[in-house]
Amino acid sequence: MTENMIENTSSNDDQEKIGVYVCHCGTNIAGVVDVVQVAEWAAKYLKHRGVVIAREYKFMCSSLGQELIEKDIKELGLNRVIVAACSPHMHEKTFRTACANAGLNPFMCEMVSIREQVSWVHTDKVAATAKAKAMISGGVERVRHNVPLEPIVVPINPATLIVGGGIAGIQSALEIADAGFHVYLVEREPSIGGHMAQFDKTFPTLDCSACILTPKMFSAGSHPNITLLTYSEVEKVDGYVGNFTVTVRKKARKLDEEVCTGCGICQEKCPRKVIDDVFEAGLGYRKAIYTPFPQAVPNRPVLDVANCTYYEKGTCKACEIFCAPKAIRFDQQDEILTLQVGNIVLATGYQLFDARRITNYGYGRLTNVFTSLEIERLTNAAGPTNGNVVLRDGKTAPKTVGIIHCVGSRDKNFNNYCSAICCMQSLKFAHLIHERTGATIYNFYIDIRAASKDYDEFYQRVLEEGTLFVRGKVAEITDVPRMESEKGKLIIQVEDTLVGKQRRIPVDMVVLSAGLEARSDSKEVAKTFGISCSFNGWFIEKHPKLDPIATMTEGIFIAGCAQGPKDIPASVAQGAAAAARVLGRIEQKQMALEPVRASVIEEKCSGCRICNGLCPFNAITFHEDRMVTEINPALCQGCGTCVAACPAGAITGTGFSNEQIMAQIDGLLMLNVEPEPVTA
Amino acid sequence: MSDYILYPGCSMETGARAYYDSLKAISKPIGLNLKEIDDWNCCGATEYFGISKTPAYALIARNLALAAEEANGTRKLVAPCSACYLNLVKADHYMREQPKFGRQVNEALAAGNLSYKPGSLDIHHLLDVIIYDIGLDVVEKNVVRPLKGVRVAPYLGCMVPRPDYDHRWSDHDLPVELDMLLKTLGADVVDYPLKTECCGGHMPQISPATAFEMLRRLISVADEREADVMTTICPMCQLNIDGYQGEMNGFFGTNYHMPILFFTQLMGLAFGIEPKELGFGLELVSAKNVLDAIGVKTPPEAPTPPVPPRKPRKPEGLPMPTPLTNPQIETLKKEVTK
Amino acid sequence: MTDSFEPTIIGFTCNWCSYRAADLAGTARIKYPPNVRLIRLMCSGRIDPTFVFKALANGADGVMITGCHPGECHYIEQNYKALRRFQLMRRTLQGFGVEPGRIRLVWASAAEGARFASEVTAFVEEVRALGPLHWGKNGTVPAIAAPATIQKEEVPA
Amino acid sequence: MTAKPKFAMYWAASCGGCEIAVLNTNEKILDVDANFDVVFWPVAMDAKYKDVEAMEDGSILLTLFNGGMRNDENEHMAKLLRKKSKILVAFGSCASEGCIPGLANFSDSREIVQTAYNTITTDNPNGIYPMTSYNMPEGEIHIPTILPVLKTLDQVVDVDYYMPGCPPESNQIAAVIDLVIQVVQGKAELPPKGSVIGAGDSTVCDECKRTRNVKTIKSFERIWGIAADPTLCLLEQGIPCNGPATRSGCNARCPIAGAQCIGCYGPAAGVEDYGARLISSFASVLDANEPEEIDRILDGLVDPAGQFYRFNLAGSLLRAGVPAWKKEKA
Repeated sequence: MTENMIENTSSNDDQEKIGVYVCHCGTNIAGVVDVVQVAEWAAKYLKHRGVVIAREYKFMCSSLGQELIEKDIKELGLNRVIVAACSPHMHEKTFRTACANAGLNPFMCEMVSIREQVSWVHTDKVAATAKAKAMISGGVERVRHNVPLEPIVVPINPATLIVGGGIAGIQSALEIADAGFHVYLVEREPSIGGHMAQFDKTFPTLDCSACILTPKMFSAGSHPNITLLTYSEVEKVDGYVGNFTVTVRKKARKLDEEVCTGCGICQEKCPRKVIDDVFEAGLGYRKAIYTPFPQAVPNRPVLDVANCTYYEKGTCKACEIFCAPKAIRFDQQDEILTLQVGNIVLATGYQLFDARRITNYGYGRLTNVFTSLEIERLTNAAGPTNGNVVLRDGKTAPKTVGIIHCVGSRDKNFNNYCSAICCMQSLKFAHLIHERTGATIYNFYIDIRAASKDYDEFYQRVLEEGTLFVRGKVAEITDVPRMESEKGKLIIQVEDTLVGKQRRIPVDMVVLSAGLEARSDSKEVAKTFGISCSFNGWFIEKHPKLDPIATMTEGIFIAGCAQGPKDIPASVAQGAAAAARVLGRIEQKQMALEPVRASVIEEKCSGCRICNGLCPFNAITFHEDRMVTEINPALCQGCGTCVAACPAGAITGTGFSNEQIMAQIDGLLMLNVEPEPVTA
Repeated sequence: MSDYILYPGCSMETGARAYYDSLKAISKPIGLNLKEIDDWNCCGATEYFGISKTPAYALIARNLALAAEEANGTRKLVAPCSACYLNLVKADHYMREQPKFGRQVNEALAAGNLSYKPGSLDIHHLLDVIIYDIGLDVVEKNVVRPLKGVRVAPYLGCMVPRPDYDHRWSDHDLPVELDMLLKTLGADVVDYPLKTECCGGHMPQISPATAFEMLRRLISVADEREADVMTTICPMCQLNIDGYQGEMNGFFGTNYHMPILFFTQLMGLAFGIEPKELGFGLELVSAKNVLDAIGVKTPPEAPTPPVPPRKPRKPEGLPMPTPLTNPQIETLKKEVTK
Repeated sequence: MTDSFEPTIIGFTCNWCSYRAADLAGTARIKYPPNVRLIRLMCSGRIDPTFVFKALANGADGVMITGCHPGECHYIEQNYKALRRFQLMRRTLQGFGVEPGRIRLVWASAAEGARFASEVTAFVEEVRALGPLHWGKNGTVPAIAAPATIQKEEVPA
Repeated sequence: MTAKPKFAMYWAASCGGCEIAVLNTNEKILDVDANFDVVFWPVAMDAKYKDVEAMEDGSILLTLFNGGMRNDENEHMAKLLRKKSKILVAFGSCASEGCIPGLANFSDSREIVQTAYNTITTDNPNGIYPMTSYNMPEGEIHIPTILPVLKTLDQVVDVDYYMPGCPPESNQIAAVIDLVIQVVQGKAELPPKGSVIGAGDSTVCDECKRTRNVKTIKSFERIWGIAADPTLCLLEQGIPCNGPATRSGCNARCPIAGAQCIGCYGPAAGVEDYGARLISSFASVLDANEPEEIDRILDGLVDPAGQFYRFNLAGSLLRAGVPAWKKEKA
């Protein structure tokens, strides 16, 4: 019914003054596209479309090229600019700034990519030139419908939320707090410290994990600018960059943290022994009321209701009876806190690959098969065996130990990726176990990846210690002997690919260097915070190389293993980097958001609610009272999905409006060309 | 009542009659309605495929063609014999995967005015049907005489869980389906790591010494782990372990007494069906101890050694991680299938 | 007649993956036929069937829609909306007698320049094989053709 | 008497429903007579084309033109009445956007003729087909020539106003008549040229009383296939209701009565392609991400082209199916 003839689409033709600038980019473009002809053509055949000037120049992006544009804007009164050059991802900013300098709204400038999309990918000069023309004509039609846009400015709340109290989170928190801004550090477990607190030594320097972590934990715990929320989880995130409102559930510890002195008598007296499958990796016991480990921060126990005799039988209360300051509160309930923060750092870490999934390695079935975390605890002086490496019987020291690399990693049945830390970790185990037991150590590896400072040196050292390396993926670990020598042992069946032979190697203990996996709930977490997750659960960074800290959602940053497997130095670095980014934001006090946004024309909106469920950033809200939908510009990320979905055409999108795109289609199809169409 | 086309295979009426009898006995209570393929023929066993490919597959494919013809209402074909199952599945798979080969086979079939369109049948092994179609809940309902205190070593043999074209099994080396079934029947399931190792196949004819060593491994491990009985889903496995156990004992001078029963026999037993209906007594290594263990009266014969009392196994030293539970396995299965 | 026929194809790319894939194809100098002319959108979720119909009605012989791989959308899940629309669009166009092969949905990550190029090449060839799309070229209102009179003998009894 | 402004109404390819709708304004029709001099209205009074041709250009103030351009006679009359009228209104769905007759644009006009003259429902033993011209002893006689594609009025001539609906609601017609009379009496201003009159700017949902939630479609249902909740939005129940994209003005008659909106009021203000809006919105809220699953849901939507373009085909961007265009090019 509405015929979209170009003549009547554009608003007041006479006023459009468009300048077209064709770049040679040296010979990059000019070598294939006849830029001179293109410019002349534009001037002639697009005159009636408002093109008042068309120039070609060696390097438009050079200061001289930019001045050319600025000059024309001032002298010819251009109100729209087309730069036919490289990809907008390359120089859009450059030319928009140039326009702004000349007093033209930067969003009145559009780029046409005739390098990446024409000269670099086509060889036929005639066809390439024709395509360049078509693309410029498309750009011209589009820019006719551009409107001046002003960036949306939002204030930045100086407080920051950091989720995850592992080393990455702690580092981030300290950096920001030291800079004098407030930080809320939320940790799911009763204490901060994360996986690093479970380790004994750290590769390659073998310095004691606790010794370097504890001070950081302590300062995080005691820092005036850090509010520690342990044993707590984020339930809801509303708002947008600079103005997030976060709902946190502080799980009931069943004791008054203020009153409690952390003396530990309650743990001593608690009669209930529970397997600790978090901190002790299932290898040790804790009480029903416990702090996960002595150096825990905060040094306040939690009462594990699920395993407490009192909550089962209604009697006991040993902890309460013996607690001198009377801190136990059996009736304590979960607390819901609402925090106002400007930025969020997600450092939720990883979880260990469940080695039981590889049945032929027998973890969970064969008593003396251990996972890496279990070994960390075994080797840890503060661990269940005080650092004695023993078999599961709790006494016997192994004489031979097989360490298997890449368990659940680099394996298309489980995870394709390399978990990055397993090689070094296995070498560390080889060293530690040999040191503690004098046992013969076998390493079964696919490749050794020791590519970081001092890593390969450590590998050399372990080699020199006489550790045996067998190159090959282990097929099976079995306790079924075939000969006397195998009786009572675990037999590792493997093809030694260097010798090209099948080998059966009997050992006393097997260590599975299990890979790193994203937290099983990472997808929900991503949804809560409105960021994206790769299919194997790692959070997706804004750019894999140039911005591995930020996410697509403004104001939300990621650090540590939550973004992908990495070792301690890398996690710390990324934690600090995230802090730096946050501090930058805080210092600006406010930030400008790209004005590419969707908005609802209320009188056209019929409240059909088609769009209501389409926004992953919760920018769309429905007003029951007025029966209309509204879009929050600060939350809107400008994807335009709702614009395209609105059945009534009641949603418009700036920067990529229907008018702009429809006009560009006509332009690309050369419907606007006069007097006679050029033959492509 | 779920309908299935049945391909019994040669052994069911001969060596593995116990399997057939017990299958017939249990199929009613669990609502398994089997319709035997009319005029089925040999599956080609194991050797033929090594000798001459096309004829061998034409031979087995003939059964598929017949089954597909009869497949009105259902397209599910079930084979109780592992070898038959594997051959049927392979025939269907190769015909689908290699269209040229498929055409050759169909040319051969054309001689008998037959043809088979690969993929037109769902081919299952009996155990797969019972676990995933019928369901353990149905089995559980029928258990009236739990196999309490009977220690069973689950033995599947090599041919069913591999190659698992349709991702039906929880694992290819140590699948848990049979364990799950036995637990449902109330038996104590022995951790039997050799459950998918080779039974020797036709090795006893070719190289007895080799075969005996393979059998010794299977039987000794079951025995060390204090199994009263082994159970299998494969006539060939049953034949080897049952039939050659005596000779094997002679060969090594050992004295193993390790009866091996078909899983359907144990099901029947738990369902309270009369042992003789289930083909008990056909086995060479008597499974009387099993019957005694659950107090099924049998005419007294030679006194059998009393079953030694079990030592209680309480955890010592460091705790063990709990094995994966069935739901977990189900989810893992799904992941694999993805 | 399709030998000399050069199809015109309008392509819609998302700003984050496929447009960058096109950039990469350029930087890597991977060649593909010049028949495709791209329009940049912020997300494949912005794709509106109106755009596609407009292009076809105004002289394009095919339309290509590209976006991030499922699960990797920079707007988390919007490319699924593109997928859904694409499938319904294709069904509707079939009702118009338009071959489904004339619209194509391609997932290409920012790293898949080569894939982008090969997809374009393949698509151009497919559309070339389908021949020109007989629509009101250049958006002009079609002139009235010869009278649709059917003579008696022309009709099968 | 002669001072009264002239009024005309004409029907091209249409069913006559629009005329009935005008009569349904009851006594309002008397106002027309009172305020206008009805000079041409074939359905109501006898008049010859030559009478119209004889009229002075622009002498008719208001012409309500219903029906689409199916043959050259329709076109001839459209052009003629355009010449003679000050205000030409595309009256009703057919003239505005093609409506049901426009659905013929999915097929080759030859097939249409064949279907009309050579199907079992047609008694045509000798297979006689109409011919546009025939020589008789008295000379050559002509009948109108069918066009390859049905066109909307504004695809042939310049149109001042559009009045949607199949047919337009009588109360809306009455309102429009009142407006024009007021304009004639200088009491009111005419809306800007090209605007849609006698309808709202939003969509049917705006007037629909049914309760609405955030939408997801798990499957498409036929109205008779399910026991629909009388108070809940039909689309949320899987019934493909075109309401969300259809211009308001009918008071959501159909949805409120329990039948899905089929879209006779055409697209909302400023919408380029009616069907596209529906495709986009329906698809966006499908509850599936896997291609197979999406297809499964879409299988429930029989004949999407018909669903989305029942009234709008001739007026849509594509305007016709390939068969018709192929003919066009031939």
